[in-house]
Amino acid sequence: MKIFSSLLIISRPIPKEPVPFKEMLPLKLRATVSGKGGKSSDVCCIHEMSVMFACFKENEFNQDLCSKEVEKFQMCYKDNLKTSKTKKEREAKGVLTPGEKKLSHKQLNVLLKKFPNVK
Amino acid sequence: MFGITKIQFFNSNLKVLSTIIQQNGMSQYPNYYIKPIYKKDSQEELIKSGEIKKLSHLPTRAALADQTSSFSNDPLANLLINYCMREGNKILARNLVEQCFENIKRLQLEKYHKTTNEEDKHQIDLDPKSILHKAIENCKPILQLTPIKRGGVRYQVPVPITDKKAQFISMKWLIAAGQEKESTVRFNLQLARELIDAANNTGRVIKKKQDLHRQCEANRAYAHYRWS
Amino acid sequence: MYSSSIRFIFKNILPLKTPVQCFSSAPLLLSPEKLQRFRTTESQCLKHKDEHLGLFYTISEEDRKRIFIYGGIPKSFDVQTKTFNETCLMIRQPSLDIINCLRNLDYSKPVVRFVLYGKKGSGKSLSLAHILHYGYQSGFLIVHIPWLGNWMRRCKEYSNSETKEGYVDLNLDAAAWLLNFKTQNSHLLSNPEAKTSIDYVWSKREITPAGSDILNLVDHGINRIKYASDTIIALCEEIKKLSNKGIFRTLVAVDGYNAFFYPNTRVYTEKKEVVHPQNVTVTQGFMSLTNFDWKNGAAVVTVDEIAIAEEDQISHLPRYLLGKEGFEHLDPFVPVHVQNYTEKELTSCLDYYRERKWVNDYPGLDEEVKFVSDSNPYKLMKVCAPL
Amino acid sequence: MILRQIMRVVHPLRPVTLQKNILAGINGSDSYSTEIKDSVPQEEPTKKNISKAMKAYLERAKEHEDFMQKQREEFQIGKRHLANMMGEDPETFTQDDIDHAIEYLFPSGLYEKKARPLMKPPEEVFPQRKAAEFDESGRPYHFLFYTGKPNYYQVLHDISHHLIELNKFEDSMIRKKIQPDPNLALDLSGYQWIDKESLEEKLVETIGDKDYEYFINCFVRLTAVPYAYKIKDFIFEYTEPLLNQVQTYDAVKPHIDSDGKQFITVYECPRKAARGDVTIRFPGTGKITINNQGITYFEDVQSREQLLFPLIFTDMLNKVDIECNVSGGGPSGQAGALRWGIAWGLRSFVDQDIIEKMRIAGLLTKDYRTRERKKPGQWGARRKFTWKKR
Repeated sequence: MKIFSSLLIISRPIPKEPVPFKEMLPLKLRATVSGKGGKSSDVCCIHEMSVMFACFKENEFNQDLCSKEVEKFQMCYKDNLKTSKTKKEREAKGVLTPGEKKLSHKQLNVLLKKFPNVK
Repeated sequence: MFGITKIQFFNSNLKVLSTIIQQNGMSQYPNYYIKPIYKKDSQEELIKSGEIKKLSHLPTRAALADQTSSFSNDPLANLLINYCMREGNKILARNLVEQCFENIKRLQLEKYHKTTNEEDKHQIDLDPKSILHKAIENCKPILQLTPIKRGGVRYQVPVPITDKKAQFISMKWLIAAGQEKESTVRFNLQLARELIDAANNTGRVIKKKQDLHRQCEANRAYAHYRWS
Repeated sequence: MYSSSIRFIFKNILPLKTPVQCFSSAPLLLSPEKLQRFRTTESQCLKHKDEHLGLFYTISEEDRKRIFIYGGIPKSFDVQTKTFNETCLMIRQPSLDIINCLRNLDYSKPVVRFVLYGKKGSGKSLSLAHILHYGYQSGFLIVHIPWLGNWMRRCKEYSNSETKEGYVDLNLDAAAWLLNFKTQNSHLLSNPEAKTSIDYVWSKREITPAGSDILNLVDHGINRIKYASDTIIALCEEIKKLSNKGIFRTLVAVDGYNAFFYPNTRVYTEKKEVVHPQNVTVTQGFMSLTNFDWKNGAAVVTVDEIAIAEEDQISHLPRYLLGKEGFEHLDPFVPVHVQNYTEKELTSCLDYYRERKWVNDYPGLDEEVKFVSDSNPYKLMKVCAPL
Repeated sequence: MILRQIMRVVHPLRPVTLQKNILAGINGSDSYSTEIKDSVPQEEPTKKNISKAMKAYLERAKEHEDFMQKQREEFQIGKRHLANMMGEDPETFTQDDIDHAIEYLFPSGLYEKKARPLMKPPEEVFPQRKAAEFDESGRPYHFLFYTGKPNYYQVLHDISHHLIELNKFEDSMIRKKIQPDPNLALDLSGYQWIDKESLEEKLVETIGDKDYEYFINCFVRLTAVPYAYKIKDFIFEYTEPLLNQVQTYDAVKPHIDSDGKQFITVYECPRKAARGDVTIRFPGTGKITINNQGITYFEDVQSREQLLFPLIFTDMLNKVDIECNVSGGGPSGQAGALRWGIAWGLRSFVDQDIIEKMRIAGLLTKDYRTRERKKPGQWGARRKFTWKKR
């Protein structure tokens, strides 16, 4: 008897109460982005490297004979370090670089602040 | 009492203006202290280029205990001494490096007296410091292999290195080559031999460098991996 | 506080000997006038005079092989001579003074003793080498101990003496010394008058009879190493007698003489007890040679801090180093102070180095080196080594 | 407090007055930035329409004034007591004497100087307050009053004002085709912007980090303008010099000893645990004595070279005699101490040019680096124990 009654309770249709929508946060996009991710590759000078290796292979790894290629490669690496450093600095400060398509979160925030959502 | 504090304050050139000292890593100097330019000729260069004016307002760090303005003082040799040093025993390390220089001179002079040709004689470098510089320059690698994990597999990826790092590796190799010897040969003698060899672009260390380059060449397909 | 660093610096050279900067050879690049400033062609020590002070003279290869083949030139200096391809000594005041004295001595009077003393590395041993060269060239019979510390502190082998109770023999070293003696004096020992005066009975079968050649006596010591120490004593007595007779004029030279009076030797009895140097057999012979009870000879000895243990290296003065016993044994003697380089000697030495291409010149080198080395010859050599 | 006093001596460039009169000229009102004493009305205002804010302010001001008055009296009494204790005349007892007395009576070894006992006039001890910023009817004097930080925003306002003016000027010059004179260009090397705390003190307002950053950015932009030298005074008001050179050059005049030689003694030359004193005699022959020994006092070459360094750098090697006494520490430290002493003493015998070179060579800086202490819970100063999971 007891079992039966409990079964009855279960089979009873649950009354559907409509969940009222609450607007916890305003229904619009925020004007800022958080600074997550943002990993960047620092692969560079692949071409120069392969040229250098080709020269090395030709000359049995004698560096003296490939000084031109080696210098080119090293210059490339040095330039790359310099540019990436300045770029990083600008990104950290949030200074916008004209023509730059990949932006850091700080740069984005600066941009978003300049052009806020229409209210 | 206060008179004295005042004088000390002036003397020390310390900037106490801001109570917060601008930290510079673990250094005990604030970050706006410039490193001393202790060689007379490098100061002359600065005066010529007019950059000395910029330094005139900046406080200088005290010169280190192994820095002097003497012509015999060589920063690279000092660095080598420091790399050779164990447990802060600088006197021993310095002695070893100086004996190594002495040995270089002996070996070169021996060669000098053996050669009969006047022109060949001029070719022989009798300055141990220039030999050291040449040796280090010749042993500098261009690339390095770094293990990078990709999909659970470790790849040895060739990566270009900075000049400073290359210099360190070169000196490390030279010292290691000096230590790799029979027990009857002294470190300073072996190091001298290695330095002379490396200065002539031969020897074990040069071979080591070329081996590294060979490996890099073999692994050049991974070069585009680098940090993600 | 500093003892450790002192020890460290002198560790490598402790068993060797401190040198003086002196050497030279074939002119390379310098003009003759400049050459004159630091080098003299006068290789006869007899003719060295005050005007040669601070100059380098060359020891010929034969002389060197004769006198210094078994030591007498400190090892660090020996290496230098090899590098420089020549053996050159600087003519310095102390050695010149002694040579002058030796030249003018009245040899019918008892033996005069000279004691060279000075700080570590001031050039005592090389002064002695210069005097030895003089002695060799002017026909002295040379009795030369290259470095006494080698016997008392680094002996090759020791055994209890069979002939004398309580004494210890250093037979290997003694035999080596006899060989040294023989090579240094072979031209004199062939003198027909050089005969032994008494019979020497070594064992039942071995006898060196009176009237046999001194050379035989020496050879016996070399061949029968067991008797080498006793041979030295016998030889010393014979030398004294022969000198008294006027057959030889003898020059006794001992480097590190104070080791004869320093009690802490590294010579042990069979019971592992430390032996006092006076209880070493060979000491007897040389003690009697440095005594003044004979004539027609001279003795030049050096006293050196390095001949004794490090912990006792307090002073370089003879009274301290010889102790009361040694001082009284030598008294009266002529003390000769070997000092650091003078200004002239320093520049001459550096000029020599430059000529030999040993230092790479730069402006201000002389002053810097002088300041750092304090004009001490050994230190100067060390300071110049990596330049 | 002591430090601040000294600073005043060192940097005469910095305005000494603490009165906030920077903006006085601009909006014509001077009352908002004066000291309390001047601005507190002595008689009760008779007007009825006095605002609530003014009332509250007046109450507060009176309270503060009473408090300060009490403090001042106490200070005066204390000063006289102290003078009596020290057995001096209370009338001529100065602040310096007070400091001496406090130092003498309450010797303190506390590391932090601020934590040591002190006795200063109450004006220095208690922070300054802003005077009334509004009139009796509650109307603020300053047009930026409602920003909450009127002085700060006034400075920004000034910057922008100057910027506009300078740009206008530059345009006019370009039209006239005149290039800015490069000799006149503003040289800020050797100066740095005042730090946040000093700025707060100057403005009598607390400002946030972002505000400070903004302030610096604005100034950087202002100084980048080619004609910025025209407003030099305004810019230098917010900078402070990095290093006062005059003090380095200020060599003591040498004394004359009985032989007619010049000599100078440098006491307390420090390096690590070593302390020494150095006497330099001018004209000399290059003799050096260390603890009654020659250069042989130092066994290692490096220490000897250290002593040589200042001498060869100034070319005085064989021109002076040196006597030194040194104790404590090891050979390297002792050599370092003597090196500094010799360099410091040599200033009296060489010209300004060489002194400046010596400074750049790092000879005149005291090397105050010392061994770092061992910390509990680790092996040494930095090295940690081997990490064990448990």
